Amino acid sequence: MSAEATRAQERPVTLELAREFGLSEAEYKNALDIMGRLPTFTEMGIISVMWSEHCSYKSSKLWLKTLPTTGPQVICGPGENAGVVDIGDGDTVIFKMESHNHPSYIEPYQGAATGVGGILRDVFTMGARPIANLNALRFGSPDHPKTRHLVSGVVSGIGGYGNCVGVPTVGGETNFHAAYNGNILVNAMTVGVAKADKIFYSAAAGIGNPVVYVGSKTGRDGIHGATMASAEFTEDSEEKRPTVQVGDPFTEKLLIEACLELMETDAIVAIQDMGAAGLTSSSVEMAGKGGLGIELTLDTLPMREEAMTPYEIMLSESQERMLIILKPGREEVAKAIFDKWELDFAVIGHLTDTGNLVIKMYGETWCDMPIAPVSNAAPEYDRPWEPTPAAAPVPDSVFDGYSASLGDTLTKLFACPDLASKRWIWEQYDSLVGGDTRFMSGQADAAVVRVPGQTKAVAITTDCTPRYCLADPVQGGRQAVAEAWRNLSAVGALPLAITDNMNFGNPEKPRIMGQFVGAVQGIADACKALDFPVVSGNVSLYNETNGEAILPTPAIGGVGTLPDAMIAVDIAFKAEGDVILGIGD
Amino acid sequence: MKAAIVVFPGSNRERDAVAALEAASGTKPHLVWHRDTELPKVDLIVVPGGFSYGDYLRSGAMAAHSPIMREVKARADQGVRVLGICNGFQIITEAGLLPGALMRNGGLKFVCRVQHLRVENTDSPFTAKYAKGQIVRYPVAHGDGNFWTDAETVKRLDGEGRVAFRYVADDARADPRGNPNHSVSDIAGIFNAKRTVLGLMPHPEDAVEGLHGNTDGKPMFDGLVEALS
Amino acid sequence: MKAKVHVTLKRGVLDPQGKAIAHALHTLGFEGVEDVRAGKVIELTLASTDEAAARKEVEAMCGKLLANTVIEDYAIELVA
Amino acid sequence: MKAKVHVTLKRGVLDPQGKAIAHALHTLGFEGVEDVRAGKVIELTLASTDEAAARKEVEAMCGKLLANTVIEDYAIELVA
Ligand SMILES: Nc1ncnc2c1ncn2[C@@H]1O[C@H](COP(=O)(O)OP(=O)(O)O)[C@@H](O)[C@H]1O
Repeated sequence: MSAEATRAQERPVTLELAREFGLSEAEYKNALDIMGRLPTFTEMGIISVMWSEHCSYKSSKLWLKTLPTTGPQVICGPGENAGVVDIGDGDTVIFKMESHNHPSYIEPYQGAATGVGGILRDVFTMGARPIANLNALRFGSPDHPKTRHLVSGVVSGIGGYGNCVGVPTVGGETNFHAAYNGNILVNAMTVGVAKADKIFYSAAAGIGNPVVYVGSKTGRDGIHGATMASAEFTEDSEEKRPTVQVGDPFTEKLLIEACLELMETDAIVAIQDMGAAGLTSSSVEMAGKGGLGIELTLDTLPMREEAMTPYEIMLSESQERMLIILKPGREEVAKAIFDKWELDFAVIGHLTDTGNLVIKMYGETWCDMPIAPVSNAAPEYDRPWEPTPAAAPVPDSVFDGYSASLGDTLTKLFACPDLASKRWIWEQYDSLVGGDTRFMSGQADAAVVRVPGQTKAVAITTDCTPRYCLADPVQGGRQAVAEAWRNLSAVGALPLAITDNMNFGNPEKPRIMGQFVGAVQGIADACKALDFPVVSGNVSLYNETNGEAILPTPAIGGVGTLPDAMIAVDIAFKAEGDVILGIGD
Repeated sequence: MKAAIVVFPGSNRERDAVAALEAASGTKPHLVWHRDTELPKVDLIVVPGGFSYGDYLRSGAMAAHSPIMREVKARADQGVRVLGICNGFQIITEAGLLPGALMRNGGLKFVCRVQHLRVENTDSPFTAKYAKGQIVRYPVAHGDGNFWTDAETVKRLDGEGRVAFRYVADDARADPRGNPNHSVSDIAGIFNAKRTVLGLMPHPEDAVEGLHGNTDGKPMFDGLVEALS
Repeated sequence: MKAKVHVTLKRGVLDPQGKAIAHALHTLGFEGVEDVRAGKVIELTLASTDEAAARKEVEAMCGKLLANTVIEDYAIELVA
Repeated sequence: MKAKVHVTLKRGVLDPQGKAIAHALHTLGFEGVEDVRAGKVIELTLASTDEAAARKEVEAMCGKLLANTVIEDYAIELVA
């Protein structure tokens, strides 16, 4: 590969190209203004990814700002890879939930598996050892021809990845509804623990410090995946298939151990995983947060495929990779650790004082772009929205034909897919590895996992009832948070904080945007009332196929703590003659 | 009792084994990295559960051929006790320490649940603290636990008292529904001829304290400590 | 009639299994191994005796079940 | 030089994967499927250019790692 061969693969930068990359005409003009010239092909690709819905949160940012995110227990709220909450004695719990909806619909096993891989990296990148995974799943109607295949692929993908990396999958939720026929939801949550004085952040610092690439090699996986995740589905989007990545949980396991081993030394300045939009978002975010520039020379970057162009490398979404800023002179220490774990390691650049992202390869410069202006100019929309009209009261006639017999009604309820036992799902997940699981799926209202090496424990739950959110997004948002709070309290935990995963349809439709706004408002209300702040989250919009949106689904992941894992209470009745009490309204 | 736990890339239940051994013996076991060629002088070697080398190709196959396993075999030949749990069972079987092979679960799915087992032979330091025929509960968590060997070998294993554990149903009867992986003759764990090596799919190390809701695995570690101290 | 369906990962798709096998072979001293790709073969015994019909049927099976065309390619070989 | 190693379960060893595929194919309406066996293919790219040497090397790889002869048979196919 050479500079000429690279150029031969590039296309002229035009409005048409920008549109293909998912930008609007106004955004394209803005890019020209900021650059003061025609961007290069590589720059255009990078800008379009930075401004995609997935990376820029352009439709949701305005509203997410209204969520309560602080409290005495919060060490780090939204904005980092995951939220950090104090659990006393110098210990913290670090957690986040993230969606992998579109990839899981296209290739259920790999989509779900790489979703688990991505959220694990978000958590261990901050210095935490992951101690639990959960997953919130929504599928179409059970009798839809695709549902069986999707359920079976997603569940085995989640198990396949989580079981192999050795993090117990301890809970979750699963709903079925025809509104998800063409857009399933796969939301994965990871919880980890770290010492408060050993937390790692992503802001780069130290001009001249080496930028290091570790993990798997880079291939042409998922190029423009981040923009795919921000686009509505049509029948032919199955054509976009090669953007699906294959996960390698074995490499991820090695990466966890290697990163945690490196974190024991004092070699790291900053660290971030390469998630959506890979090297682009990690390098831009790290340098941007540090107010610095970054210069990368891609020739020595570990590559899996031949003849890759700078554009492809910067946009690749190959899995199981991390970007690290090291202290000067610590390259050897770090390399020895990654050699031990048999992972690729390469110094690919250094920090600069220019404030620019500079990309060199084959002896030429392919990108020289000011980071702050492009990041700051990421569009932020105040999209028009309509409040959701009050739902009509349910007429009595709905109950016509229902049997008055309690027995019949119970049988009917048990048989309903949302209420039926989910044992066949969670038996496929290793919920016990680590030996710290007190309660897993099916045992209690929330999972309870002991903090390794200690008596204290964390309680974890995921909750959302989408049909409530459809009827009344504000109440639905409040209810999801309140249910998470109740589930944590019910096992005896003190609820601490939540992560959220906002799954909605096309935000350009005022009705859908109204659902989003309502749900955010409801979540904010409940979080304020309960002192239960939001410390991390994720937004997944455009969950629509042929104009049909999913039910508004703001999934809530709640975390609490118990001083002793053994005081936790499960749901089983213990002895004959025990008194049963009902409390509440 | 001095114990070593062999850690491969992808092992993930070594911490569980450390905790169980330390609780029983009061001493921390040595963790031996797979690239080490020397094993410390120990009374017990544990090959723990996990997904060594991602379980790619065949579970346990790649780990079985690593240099450290030559050393494990040599020690086993000298009579050092070897305990292979789950992936460890797969590894020591692939390495030829035990007969047969572990195939994909008959149901083709990973299975994690608390499993009832019958202790078939108590004439070993691993099982001495159980009663013959005792029903115990250990968790299982595996995708490739379907032990297979030909009918003749099964007969021989039975005749020589080398079947350590069998899967049974929750009501303690032999019942196909009690077998989580369709293993031949409901076999969950077997010994070598001298009963110094035990391989089993279920996880006694995840049933040793109150937190686990079940301490049926504890007698195995207590028995080893008693016999090997 | 018998049919063999060979299912392989598409070019450019990461093959974690192949990667791990290559690595293990190197460790065992087989230095001459440059690359490894892992795939599947599914052998079908068919009632059909007509080659053209059988091929069509197997094509349909591949599209519906045997291969995941998002990440895999397949090839059909008929053996009379 | 390339080599393909075909690994199949020995006759007499139950093949749960094959059975499951057969069942799934029947459910999809492919009634004409009488039997299914699932196997693996491992494609090796070798530095060696000598056929006899390559075959010997691949034989050794199979014996040591690629197949478990307790339950599996293998066949080697060399492609120049
Ligand atoms: N996808 C899943 N992964 C793991 N556990 C699950 C999943 N779906 C449901 N569960 C578990 O099944 C049990 C019942 O789920 P659910 O009906 O949502 O319970 P509840 O409403 O009481 O929280 C819970 O323990 C939950 O953790």
